[in-house]
Amino acid sequence: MQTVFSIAVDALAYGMVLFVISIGLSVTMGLMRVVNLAHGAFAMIGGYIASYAARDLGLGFGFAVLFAVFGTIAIAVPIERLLYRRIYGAPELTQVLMTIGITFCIIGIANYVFGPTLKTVPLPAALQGSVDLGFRSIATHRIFAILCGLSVAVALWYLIEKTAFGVKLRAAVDNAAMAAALGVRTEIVYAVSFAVAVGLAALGGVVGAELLPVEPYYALRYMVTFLVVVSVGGAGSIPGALVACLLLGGIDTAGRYLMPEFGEFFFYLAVIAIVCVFPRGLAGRTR
Amino acid sequence: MTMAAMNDAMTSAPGKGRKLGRDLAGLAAILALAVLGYFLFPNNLALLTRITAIALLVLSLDLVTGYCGVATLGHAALFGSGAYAAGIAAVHFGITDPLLMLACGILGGSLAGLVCGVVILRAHGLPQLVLSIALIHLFHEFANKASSWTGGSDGLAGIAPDPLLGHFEFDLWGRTAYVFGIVLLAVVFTILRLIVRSPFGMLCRGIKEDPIRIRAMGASPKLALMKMYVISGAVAGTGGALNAISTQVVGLDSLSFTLSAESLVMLVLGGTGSLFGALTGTIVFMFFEDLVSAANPFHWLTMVGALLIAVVLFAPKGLYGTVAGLVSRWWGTFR
Amino acid sequence: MPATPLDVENLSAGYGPTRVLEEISFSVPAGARLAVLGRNGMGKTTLLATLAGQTRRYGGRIRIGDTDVTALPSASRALKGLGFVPQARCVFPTLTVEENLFVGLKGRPKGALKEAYEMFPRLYERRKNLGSQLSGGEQQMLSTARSILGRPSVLLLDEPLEGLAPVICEELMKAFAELAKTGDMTILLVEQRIQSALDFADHVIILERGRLAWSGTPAALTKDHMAVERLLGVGGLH
Amino acid sequence: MSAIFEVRNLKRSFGGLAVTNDISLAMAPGDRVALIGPNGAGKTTFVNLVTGNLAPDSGDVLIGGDSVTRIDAIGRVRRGLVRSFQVTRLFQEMTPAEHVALAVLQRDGRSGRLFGHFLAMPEVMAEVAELLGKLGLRELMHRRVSEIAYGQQRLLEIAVALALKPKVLLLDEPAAGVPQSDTGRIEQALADLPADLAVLMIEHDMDLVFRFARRVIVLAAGTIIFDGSPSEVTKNPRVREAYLGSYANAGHAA
Amino acid sequence: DTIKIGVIGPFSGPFALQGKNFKAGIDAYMALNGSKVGDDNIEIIYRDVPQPDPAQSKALAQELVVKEGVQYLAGFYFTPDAMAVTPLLEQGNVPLVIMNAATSAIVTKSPLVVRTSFSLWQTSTPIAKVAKDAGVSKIISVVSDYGPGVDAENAFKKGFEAVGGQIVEAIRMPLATNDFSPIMQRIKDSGAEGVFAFLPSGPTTLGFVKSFNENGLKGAGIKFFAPGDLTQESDLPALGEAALGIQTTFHYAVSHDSPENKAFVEAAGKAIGNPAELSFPSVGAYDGMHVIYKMIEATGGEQDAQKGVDAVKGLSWTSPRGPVSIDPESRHITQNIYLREVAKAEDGTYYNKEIATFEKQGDPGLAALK
Ligand SMILES: Nc1ncnc2c1ncn2[C@@H]1O[C@H](COP(=O)(O)OP(=O)(O)OP(=O)(O)O)[C@@H](O)[C@H]1O
Ligand SMILES: Nc1ncnc2c1ncn2[C@@H]1O[C@H](COP(=O)(O)OP(=O)(O)OP(=O)(O)O)[C@@H](O)[C@H]1O
Ligand SMILES: [Mg+2]
Ligand SMILES: [Mg+2]
Repeated sequence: MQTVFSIAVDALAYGMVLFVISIGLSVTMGLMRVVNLAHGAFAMIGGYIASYAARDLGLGFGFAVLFAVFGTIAIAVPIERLLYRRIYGAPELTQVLMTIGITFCIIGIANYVFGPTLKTVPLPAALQGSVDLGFRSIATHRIFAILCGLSVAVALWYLIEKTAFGVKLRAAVDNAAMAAALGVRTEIVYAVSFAVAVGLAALGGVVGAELLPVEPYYALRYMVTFLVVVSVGGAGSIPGALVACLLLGGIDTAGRYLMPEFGEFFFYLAVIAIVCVFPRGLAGRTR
Repeated sequence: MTMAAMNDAMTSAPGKGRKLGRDLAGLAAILALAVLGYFLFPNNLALLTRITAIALLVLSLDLVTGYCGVATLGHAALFGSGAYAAGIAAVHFGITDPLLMLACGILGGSLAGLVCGVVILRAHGLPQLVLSIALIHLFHEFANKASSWTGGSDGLAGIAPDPLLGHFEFDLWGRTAYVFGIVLLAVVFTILRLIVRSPFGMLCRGIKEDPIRIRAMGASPKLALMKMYVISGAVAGTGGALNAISTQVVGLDSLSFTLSAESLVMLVLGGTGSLFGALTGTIVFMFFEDLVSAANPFHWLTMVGALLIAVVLFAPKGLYGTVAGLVSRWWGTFR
Repeated sequence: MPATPLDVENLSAGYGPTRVLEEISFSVPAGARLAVLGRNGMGKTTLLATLAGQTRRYGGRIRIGDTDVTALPSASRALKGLGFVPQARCVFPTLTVEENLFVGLKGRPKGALKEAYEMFPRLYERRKNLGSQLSGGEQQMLSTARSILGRPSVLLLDEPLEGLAPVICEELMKAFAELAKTGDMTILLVEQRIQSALDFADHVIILERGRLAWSGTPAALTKDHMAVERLLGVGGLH
Repeated sequence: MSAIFEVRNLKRSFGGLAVTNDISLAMAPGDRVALIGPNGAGKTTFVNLVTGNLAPDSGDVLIGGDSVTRIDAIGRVRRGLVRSFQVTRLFQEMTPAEHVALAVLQRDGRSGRLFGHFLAMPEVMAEVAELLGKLGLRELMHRRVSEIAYGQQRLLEIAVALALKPKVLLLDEPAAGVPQSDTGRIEQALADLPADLAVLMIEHDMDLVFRFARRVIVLAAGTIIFDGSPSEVTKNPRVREAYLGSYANAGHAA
Repeated sequence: DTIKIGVIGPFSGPFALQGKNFKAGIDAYMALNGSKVGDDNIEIIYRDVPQPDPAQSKALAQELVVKEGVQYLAGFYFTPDAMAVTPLLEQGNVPLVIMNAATSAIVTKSPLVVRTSFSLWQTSTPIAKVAKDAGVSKIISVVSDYGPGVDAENAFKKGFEAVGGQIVEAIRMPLATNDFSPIMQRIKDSGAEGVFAFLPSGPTTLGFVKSFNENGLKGAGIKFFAPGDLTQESDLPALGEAALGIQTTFHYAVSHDSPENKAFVEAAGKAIGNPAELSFPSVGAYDGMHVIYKMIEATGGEQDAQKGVDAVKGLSWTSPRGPVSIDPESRHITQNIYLREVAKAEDGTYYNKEIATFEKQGDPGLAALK
């Protein structure tokens, strides 16, 4: 019984970290309909900036996080204007090509600027160490990640489902020309959503850095993981992504505990099973 | 009335004769490029052979992605299965005749195509992409686990094909492998040209655009796609077998996500939905990669990234697609 | 916003490399009702889409009231008072009816949604449904209501009656006439049912292969049998 | 004559809203039926249920006396139940000729052939040319569908359905978006249909309805409120109020 | 004349760091020993194989031999890439000097292969004795599920059982594991007193070591043993505090105290740019160059693979890692294996501190093959 609890705690923590990192991708992919394979690259940029701010500039963790989020947005906005704007509404494969190209470039630049070694973001004392849950201990930073995940989920859900901005965004995605004909400034809507998505990526990159350490290849190494959780959840759905992350986190954790040597089999078979039962993802938006 | 109607329908059809001409021109172009490659890079036939093998993979991917609209990031499963089938036949069953190995590869690829088809066709769009990713990881993991058969992560070494037709050795200089590869490519290309223009090819294009419409016409998109997947598997298997025969090793990379993603990149680079696009994409990408990675083995990835971005910006329909579009417009204004 | 005049001068436009419209000029006074007629594929939809800023323009100018909107993007034209109901309806499929209408509000308070529901009670019943779940006619109602909610000064209607039940058509045409009469809107109407269009409009233009082929009043058109026969392909009007 | 097509007690609701509420009807070969009704009455839903694109909550569908309730949409098409779509569903990148040829080949069971090209199949091309000619699309037969006007696409939609040589044809607003000048073509095409074909047409263009139909069914809120001859329908007060409006007063030019 | 040496390694992609180390080792050797042997200039041609890809590796090797006319092939970080090239050697008349790939069997695939790095058997066997000496008799083995991981597991198992220890459980986990908490739970539940772990050097080691601490295993007094890949110097700044006290056995530590190593570290540090990026592949490359230079001397610059290889059989010299020699029979390097512990230096950086030496270790893996 204790083991079950223990696995559940691990699964929750892992799932939430996945959620924080990949939810931004759910926004770009599900709402903006851009298959943004460079999502991980932005998360990585966030991680690098935070690491630089904390290690080399000696800023506190909180400032480092802010620095990372806004720094990444500052880097991403020109990229959006120059490159992403050209692929809104383009066929998915074209988007894949462009965003892979962007990823390669970012990897190359990161390798050049920061070198190929691992970078960490030093945690503040409050987040170091572990918390005793009675039956086991759990790292404090994981609890932090869980809280981050929950607040991001709620805030984002509210933004998308309940605000005028959210409605305009969804309208622009459904039919940009028509939304424009109704007076929606689609470029601005897109730019803002992109910035939000990238900011979330950066936040995820920093919060998840303990689990997915920052190095140049980060951008490609976890691409598949992000893509899988977002699509299984149903791109564009916040609750879907949350459930998918927890579910897949749980399966992954349980699989690795019960039969580590077949961990991959277990995980991917489960993914196939889920997709076969929910061919549009757990909470796919109907198109 | 119908006869007359038919006649002028035929004449007003967009150049049926020209299409045939283009087929022949395409075949001629392949052979000409092959000869050119042989004389330009006589010392680098291994690379050319590898390009040929990958071209077969990309062609096969084009069949399902370009012509049927199936999104997949796991197509190397078909290629790798072909390669392992040929390799295992040689290492474990002593089937070392290259043509028999090729047959094993085709069989292996088709079977893998069938398996992948059954799974992948259960969803659409992103979830479909995820299925393909899951599949390629399963294939990869399976080959890793079955190391007594596949050599696991160390690769399946010790493949020693007999001389082709009893005469031509697969040697260090790789001439036999090259010619073998080119002949395979030309044959496959010709067959695929026929297929994509056949009624079946037309059906598949219809499915790509609107499967519901196809169902309303009484055809089953799923069956048709499955058939295409098996054909695609045979083509990819040919590529895999060629790879196994020419390099005499098969590694887990041939069943990897990376190879799958790369082949998709090559396809889109050249232009989907056209066999020439698939070939162009492969040749350009592999040559470019070889060139920049030799020039700067440390930072070439950035150059490749820049190439991909440039292609999307300046040739949004892929290299071949865009050039073909320009040429046909130019052609149009001159007539 | 009160109705404004619309002036079009030498407008040429098309899709990508294909030119569809050639040198079209006309003007509609404030509060007037213009019917655009023409056979299939003659460029009616293209004309409206061009006015809304959604095609490639090759030349000419467009003015709404005093403003030259030629160079403005689609969204700015909408904010300057242009309303557009496209032929393809273009309901946002993943938005609910209410959200669809909300997009059309152009910043007006949410309470204004009531106007749409009064016009089409059916929409009120279906307000929580997704756009994609609506019936064809309901989508048409939604599309029209959505544009009118933004209180455009110039309204472009591309076959707004398509797929609507006869009772609703009647009411809708009445409503449009009302809007124009009270000086609220200048209306451009593309319609296949020639009689309905003529009953509604005070001026008619006919397109033929992308060019302006005929212009005049409905009464004049009824008399011009040649034009009717040649440009509209119907035997005659009564 | 026995019914070629029959529906028994068909029901379907969407989250509490009964869109199809216990509908039963039968059609004999050669029937020309118009299905009319207010917007949102459930006409398109009815077609979707009948063709198998949507699963009914309960009820039966029979073609030629055999129940097809358990057969999927494809199987029903193969048994001769063909529909057109209210919003055109065409292959934007393909030409009208290809559309019709594909339908013809599919009907003959040759759409899986791996060699040959339809342009080189005289019997197919003859049929294609004839059908497209009838609907006035001959000149456009090798243009891409994305480049032809909406009204012409509507005609092509009908051409594709006809190419399948159905036994029962369901047309969902075939004339919507087709200008008056061309509705004649549709009528002509319908008039040329084999006499034993049963046709059910949904349409809001009453002139067309009254010229075409020998029987009119009126659907409102998911139930049949009228089933009878065209001359009676204009007299029915419920139909007039719910649907026809002043059209009934104007009288129709039948 | 110019003698060309073709070096194949991962110079970009996820393992770019290791390729960089190859280049640093080679550059350092040439900086210290000149870029000429006799009258011949030495030219290095690099080719990139970012991830294990035998077919690509073979195509590149073929190109190097046939087109570039290289007389020596060297490098190779991954086993399959090296294996793929072995059939070419005799036909091409080129020796292959392996600077990293660590599966024992490679040297048996062709008589023209010489290895100057290590094998996993070689580095994983001694730690078994260390564990036993530390009073641990029940150990759980946790390795990444691929060739080298399996080698490490087998080597350790054999060594540990030979000294009377017991492997309570052997776990193989997928290479792409991000979250190690469940594995840690397994370790906890197994009741072992110590853990033997092998993961390829790189990002995952960080997660593993951190999980080990955060899940309270370190606190519970479970001892941690591993071959040195886990604590390679370039990862230590990231591992930091978490790695303190981990004991590993390996053939080389950047901190090795000898004049040869001082000179090497200085030269290689300069070559790589950032000395913190220096890691073990650099020394394999450095010694590989030494072997190649010797071969060139022996053949007088002529292309004669067999003669070159014969000349270095039994060759012994003092490498930056200590005294080494090439075993004449296996052509694998015989070397000292050091027991090291991660320690904190006065300047706050972390390093592998050598605390014991196992002298003149051969490759036990070759014996196990038979
Ligand atoms: N996206 C497009 N690309 C290229 N050509 C197009 C496109 N859309 C329409 N056309 C062409 O432009 C011409 C005018 O089309 P348009 O849709 O404006 O006609 P229309 O008068 O509205 O016809 P309808 O009565 O059928 O709605 C047609 O010949 C059509 O082939
Ligand atoms: N998937 C669905 N979920 C919820 N409601 C639906 C769904 N599909 C259809 N409806 C509703 O069912 C009703 C009937 O729709 P249907 O399309 O059958 O109408 P119709 O009679 O064809 O109308 P029209 O003449 O306007 O095309 C509509 O009110 C529609 O909103
Ligand atoms: Mg139109
Ligand atoms: Mg309908």
